[in-house]
Amino acid sequence: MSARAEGFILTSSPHDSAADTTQRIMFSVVITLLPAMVMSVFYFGLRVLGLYVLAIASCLVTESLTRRARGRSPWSIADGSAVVTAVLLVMVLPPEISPVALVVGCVVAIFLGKEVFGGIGSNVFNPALVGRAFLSAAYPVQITTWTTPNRVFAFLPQGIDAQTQATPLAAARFEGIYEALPNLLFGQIGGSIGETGSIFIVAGGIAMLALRLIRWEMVVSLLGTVFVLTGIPHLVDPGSFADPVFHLFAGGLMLGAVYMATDMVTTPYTRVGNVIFGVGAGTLVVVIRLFGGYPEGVMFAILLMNAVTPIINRYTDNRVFGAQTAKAGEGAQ
Amino acid sequence: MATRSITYEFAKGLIKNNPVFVQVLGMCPVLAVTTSVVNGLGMGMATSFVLVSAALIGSLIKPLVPSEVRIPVYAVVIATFVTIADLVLRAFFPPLSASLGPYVPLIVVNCVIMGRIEAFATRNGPGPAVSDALGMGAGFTAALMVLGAVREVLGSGAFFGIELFGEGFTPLLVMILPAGAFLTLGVLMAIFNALKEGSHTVLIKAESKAEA
Amino acid sequence: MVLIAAAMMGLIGLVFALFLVTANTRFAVETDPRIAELEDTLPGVNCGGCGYASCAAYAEAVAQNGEKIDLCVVGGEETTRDVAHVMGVKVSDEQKDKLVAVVFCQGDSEASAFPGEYRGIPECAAAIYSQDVAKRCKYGCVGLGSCVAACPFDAIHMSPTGIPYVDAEKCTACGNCVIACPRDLIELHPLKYDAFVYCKSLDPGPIARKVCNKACIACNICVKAAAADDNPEAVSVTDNLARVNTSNYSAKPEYGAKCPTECYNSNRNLVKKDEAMARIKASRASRAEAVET
Amino acid sequence: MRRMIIVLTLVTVLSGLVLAATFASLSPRIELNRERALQASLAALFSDVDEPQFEQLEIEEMDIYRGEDAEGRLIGYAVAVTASGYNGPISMLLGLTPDLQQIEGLQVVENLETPGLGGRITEEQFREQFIGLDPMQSITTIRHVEPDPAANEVQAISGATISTDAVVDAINRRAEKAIDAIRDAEDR
Amino acid sequence: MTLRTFKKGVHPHDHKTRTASLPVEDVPIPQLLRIPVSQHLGKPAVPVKQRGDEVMPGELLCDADGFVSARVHSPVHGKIKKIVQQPLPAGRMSDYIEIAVNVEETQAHQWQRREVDLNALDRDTVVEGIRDAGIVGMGGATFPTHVKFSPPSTAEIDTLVINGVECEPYLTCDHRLMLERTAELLEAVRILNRGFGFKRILFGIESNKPDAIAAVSRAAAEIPDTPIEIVPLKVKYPQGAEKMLIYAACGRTVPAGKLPLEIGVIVANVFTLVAIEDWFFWGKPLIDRVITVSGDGIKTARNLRAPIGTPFEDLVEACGGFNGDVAKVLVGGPMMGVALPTLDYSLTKGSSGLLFLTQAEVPAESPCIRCARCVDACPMNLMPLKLAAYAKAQKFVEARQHNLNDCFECGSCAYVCPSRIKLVAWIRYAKNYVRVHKL
Amino acid sequence: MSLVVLIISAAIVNNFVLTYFVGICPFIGVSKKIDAALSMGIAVTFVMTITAIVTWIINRFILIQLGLPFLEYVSYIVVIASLVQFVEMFIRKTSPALYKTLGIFLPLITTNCAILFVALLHTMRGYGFIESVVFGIGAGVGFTLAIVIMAGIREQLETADIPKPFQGAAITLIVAGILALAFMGFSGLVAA
Repeated sequence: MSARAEGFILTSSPHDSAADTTQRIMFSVVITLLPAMVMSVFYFGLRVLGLYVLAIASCLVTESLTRRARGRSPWSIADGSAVVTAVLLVMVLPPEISPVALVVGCVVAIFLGKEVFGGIGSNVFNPALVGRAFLSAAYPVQITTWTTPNRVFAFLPQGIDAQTQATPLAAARFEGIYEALPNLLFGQIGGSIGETGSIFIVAGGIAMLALRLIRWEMVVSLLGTVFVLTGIPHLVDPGSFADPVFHLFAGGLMLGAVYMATDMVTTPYTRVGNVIFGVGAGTLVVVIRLFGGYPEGVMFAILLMNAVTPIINRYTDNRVFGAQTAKAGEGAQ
Repeated sequence: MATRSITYEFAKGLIKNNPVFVQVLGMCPVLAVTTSVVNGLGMGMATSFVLVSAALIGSLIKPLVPSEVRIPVYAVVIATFVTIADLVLRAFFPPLSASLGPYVPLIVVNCVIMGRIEAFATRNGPGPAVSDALGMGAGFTAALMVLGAVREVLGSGAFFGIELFGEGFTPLLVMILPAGAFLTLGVLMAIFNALKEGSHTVLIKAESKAEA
Repeated sequence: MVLIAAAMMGLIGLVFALFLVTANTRFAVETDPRIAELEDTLPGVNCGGCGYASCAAYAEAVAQNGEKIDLCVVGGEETTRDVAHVMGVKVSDEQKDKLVAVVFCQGDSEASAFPGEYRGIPECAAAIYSQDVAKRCKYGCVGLGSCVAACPFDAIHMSPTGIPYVDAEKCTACGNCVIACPRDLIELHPLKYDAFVYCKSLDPGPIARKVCNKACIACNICVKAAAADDNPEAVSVTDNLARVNTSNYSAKPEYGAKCPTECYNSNRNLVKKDEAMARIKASRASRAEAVET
Repeated sequence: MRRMIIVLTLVTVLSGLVLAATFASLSPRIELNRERALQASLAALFSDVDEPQFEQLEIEEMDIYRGEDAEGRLIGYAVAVTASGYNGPISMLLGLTPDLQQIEGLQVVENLETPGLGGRITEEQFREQFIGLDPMQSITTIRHVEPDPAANEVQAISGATISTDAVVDAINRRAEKAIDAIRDAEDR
Repeated sequence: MTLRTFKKGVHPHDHKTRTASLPVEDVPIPQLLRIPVSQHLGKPAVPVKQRGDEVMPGELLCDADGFVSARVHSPVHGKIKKIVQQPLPAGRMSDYIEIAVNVEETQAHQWQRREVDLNALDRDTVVEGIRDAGIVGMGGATFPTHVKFSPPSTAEIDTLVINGVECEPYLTCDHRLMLERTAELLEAVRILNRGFGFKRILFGIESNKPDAIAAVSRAAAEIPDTPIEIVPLKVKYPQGAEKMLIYAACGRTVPAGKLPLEIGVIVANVFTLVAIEDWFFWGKPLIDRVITVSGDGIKTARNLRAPIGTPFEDLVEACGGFNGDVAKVLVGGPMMGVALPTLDYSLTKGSSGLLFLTQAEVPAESPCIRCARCVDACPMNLMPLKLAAYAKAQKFVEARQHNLNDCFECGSCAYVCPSRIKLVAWIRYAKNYVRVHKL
Repeated sequence: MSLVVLIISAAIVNNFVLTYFVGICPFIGVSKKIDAALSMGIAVTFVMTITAIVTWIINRFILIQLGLPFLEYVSYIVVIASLVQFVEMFIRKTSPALYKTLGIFLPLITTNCAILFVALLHTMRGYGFIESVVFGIGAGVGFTLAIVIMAGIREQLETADIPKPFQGAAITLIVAGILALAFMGFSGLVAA
């Protein structure tokens, strides 16, 4: 028995904490991404596996180098946020992306997207999307060249011509050809590495909701807004506008709604704020998809909403418990 | 007022008071026209010309100008020289004039110029005034050229229009887009700050912070 | 065309001049004459580089709110000099009596051992205000180094036993540490003067002694010593605390010779550069050892 | 007070004088530059002709040039076409064969398109697709690689369909009108 | 059946099974008591005895200094050795009255039950009795109970909410009281009801104490003159906080910055009620209390009754001493309790638990990742991450404008924080700063 | 060109700050607080609109009529400077409250190149009167949008642990760069 009667540790209450740590959250996110990652390797070949490895390595190296340059301990790379960024960045790039471009994207994502703001938690924009946006401006040709995946599920109906390189959204926007829903769900289409198998993203999203890693308000408001805003023109003129279900599952919307718009660091604090973000991002997605120069708008929509998140956060504080009644009470007296 | 050597007045504009990296002034042309070294050089020269001429005139006419109208008078003087520079560019360097586009007239509202006239030229003789203006102009031009060089090399794979890399190099187009301008200048500015601070103190600070 | 141009411009200039003249007489507002003078001094380009919306706003801030005089980036040092001239501030290169920061506490982890192990927020003010006490004496140094963090010149460090000491060579007397210390333990005093009571405890003697064996217990021995030296003004005891008179710095180190708690001395918590480096190294070595074992 | 007015007026008058003088001395050169640039663009359309000469036809609301070689033979026409591009107007010159049956060439005089993307409309690979097409028929763009494009099809620039469409659109809208106008003018 | 509860909050690890089934036992009477004069919120009480005075059990030691203050009585026979200054667990210094206990005499002392004419009681006599007994809120807040029960004349009090929630992990003293002293508890409710004539009396108990719900229901059925509604509540922290409990039990919202009185509600902890019964029927003021001694660092966890002022060493001894290397000692529960640097403290009216933790790693704060879990946890609907950021940046005025003072430091935010940011510490820092500097 | 398209083009697609780099000085200087940024934005929009009107008139009825295009810069800058001063004095005289919120930003506008740029651009593009006015409003709205967004971000970054060399203008420029990337999403939305 230790008879020590002094020298106890002094800290403020509370003296217990929930099990989740930043690290745990980040790796949970990665785990929910696994099905989609595995499927992407399945669809696009082992090359993609190499891309994941390369991206994770370059993100971690970039982060630890910048940390070291600042004289901080490089332990922080263990928090897993760089891994999440790396995986998400690969998922929004085309499968034929060159390794050089990928590394450039990773460096930009981690350095300009996160570290210059002060590292994890301080960044304003989603680092993976910063990387992706940078690449799409840096290598516009490479980033819009798509290959069709291997036909894994041969029993499913064949989609558009296997020779075609356009993504479903580009095909719909510029040529009026609509991909069939099963293909959208199971990845039988051209597109970014991680976005083609919507069903696996949905599964990951359900897992994250169950683990309370993300808020349903964000996902529902974003997807709901896109559904409604694409549904209205479709009802008016089904010939020129794709149906809303197509829009939900085509392109990067599902990936964006589940994994990008729900990034804790760059989205609003409160549930009301989340809804505002979701509706805003959804509207921008539709505007860009239907009227803009790019067939896909998820990346830009989320980046733009990231930019206004500080303003949303400023004006959407929760009302303190009892605030409303206080006013009503005063009014009554 | 302590008088300092003319060389000093010239040199301080290059690093110590660099109008771009230290004072963060005259940003529009810095960002807009630096897609290549040549453009940067051209804009830098044009600005320097206006700066020097206006500084000279400013220091000469100073005793004549009542302080109430000094700002409009200098504005007119600057705008006059800018127009001259613009006409000269159009007459003798048409391609450069085309690529600088509407950013030449914006020299009129470049804070660097009005600032130097007000702060320095009108308080010193023509000699120091011109020297100061030359220094500032040189600092401005140098900054523009550095930025232009980085953007041209990365964004077009060339330097002064000469291709640097072989077929294998895919230029980073973003560098010659607006976003690239902002990002490059931001990073360059940080590098400038870090160098200026002196790597030594940065390291010591970081070390003691890491320990705490 | 040349004539038309000249006429046009002349017309515009005339209109503008008339306009300005009217404006000047019509909208004249009484202000601090220094503001006008400062406005004259400032470049007048209203670039916003100083953080104010206009040169006039900055001038007003300098004249009325004591804003710093060196914020004008456009004007650079010339303008700063002129502003200083208008404001009557001297930008002297050297101060006759160099001031340094002096830490008024010796209650380190040996003198004022704290029974617990503080693991809360590593910031002095936070530790005090969140009531997670980090040291026993409620007047003494908390020992979490907020002053160290506040020093922009790397001139103040924590000793291994948890009291800050000042590197006299690096200290510029900027006063940041004075502000940072939540217990007001740091003051600026001339470097050449070195006799102080290094304690600020207002606790009555017995309590003070209980929490720290280097505390002033108001025993009056130093006061008597000063009186004996025919210098009764030099030291006095008020509120359970002996203080040397800093309006004339006449107290001598000898008065503290018999101080029972050694709080009156001349060590100043001050070190020279070499010594500072040696101490830093020692504390690092001891910490490294602690990690290894 | 009076000095204020005098000084400012004086300065502005002087400024006006200086500028007018400068302008007077430099404007011929500037005009010459502009003319040269136009001639160069026009000449580039008919690159196989030595020293082509161009004169502007008198047609309302349209800039159309008639080209002749050194011997005065008609080598074709050039139509100024402006397209609404991705970032701003694209001004082009469309060359037509003397019989107005085929497109002789396409020159992009000015554009604000994204360099490397829409900006690639200035590249020869893109522009030469138009050579030989029938200006009276609507040109269409295709997006995927087809080894053997059908008549009056041009391959879009990958990733820059807006710019491509803008160029093609503008040509489609303008060509027919221009040809009618040329015919009218020549008939007169 | 859907259980009632409040909005938000957290589910901390519970740790209650270790002591929930252990009956309350008396500690051996200590040789020495150290009784702080300040055991409540408000002004410290003023000693009325001097060094050397002999005191009897229940005799007044210190009188209340003003309205918001509480009396302190002697729990024992003994002699006042001295009055010393020592820190309270919360860090503040306080006078302590040290009593050398006459163990035999104390043991011999018997409290006599007295007959009470319930019909003779009115509000004033009830409140006066509570004040005389030195009763304070026993849930841990230690707000003098008579103050809580003295509504301004304009307020209409119609509801009594009895707090049998005990949502803090580890603690089981209230639970035990509800089982072992059910009858006394309800007697006290009758006394209060006599004084106030409540329209409703709600008894909130969390559903993880089914035996307590059953016991109280059974006993309540036996006093038809005082209708009590037992309200089983969903298990959630901090349900025991007044405002949360009122919302959970009767759906009323206490306006921000106001007291429950203003919406006609009085909340009383079960322990407070037992103390009221002790005074009215036995003439025994608040001189002892039940405390849960638990945690991995103690040999035998127990629910102990001990005189106020009992040194913590004695409690440790009564529990068989330490078990392993104790890293952290807490007074109260793990969510709101205070860590002690040494064992050199003694039992006060508000000490509901004494916990000995062996594992107390204190991870460094990592950067806030803005996950906003604290926002979703805060029962007061505050923005803890903003408040902490303001505190860090020393923007205390901004913090106050963001309802800083509505935080009651329940710890939910810091509990859920994945970055282990000491949110409560930062907020408390800001609160105290604002208070001291009157911002 | 439809006026709606023009306004969207000037405000969003070809945002003055993020694609033409004009108005960068106030964009960096006055974007520390949202309130100040908003006031600045409104003041700029106001002056831009008036400038567009006045310079259009000067260009159309004086410079073109008399064949003096080379006086463009000189006359514009004189007009803008006097205009700003006039507006400032006018507001000070008529509405002290408005002066308090807007007035202090007015002097800064003279050297805001965005104002001169509006004048130059409508001249260069040969916009009609209504078009010029709408263009001025659109450009002002775009400036306001950019500066307010930037101010929001900078308010948040105030508590961020930004590496020392990046503090101040450098991080502001990088944020602007990422914003410019994000605004690229709007390109092609309307043909300019």
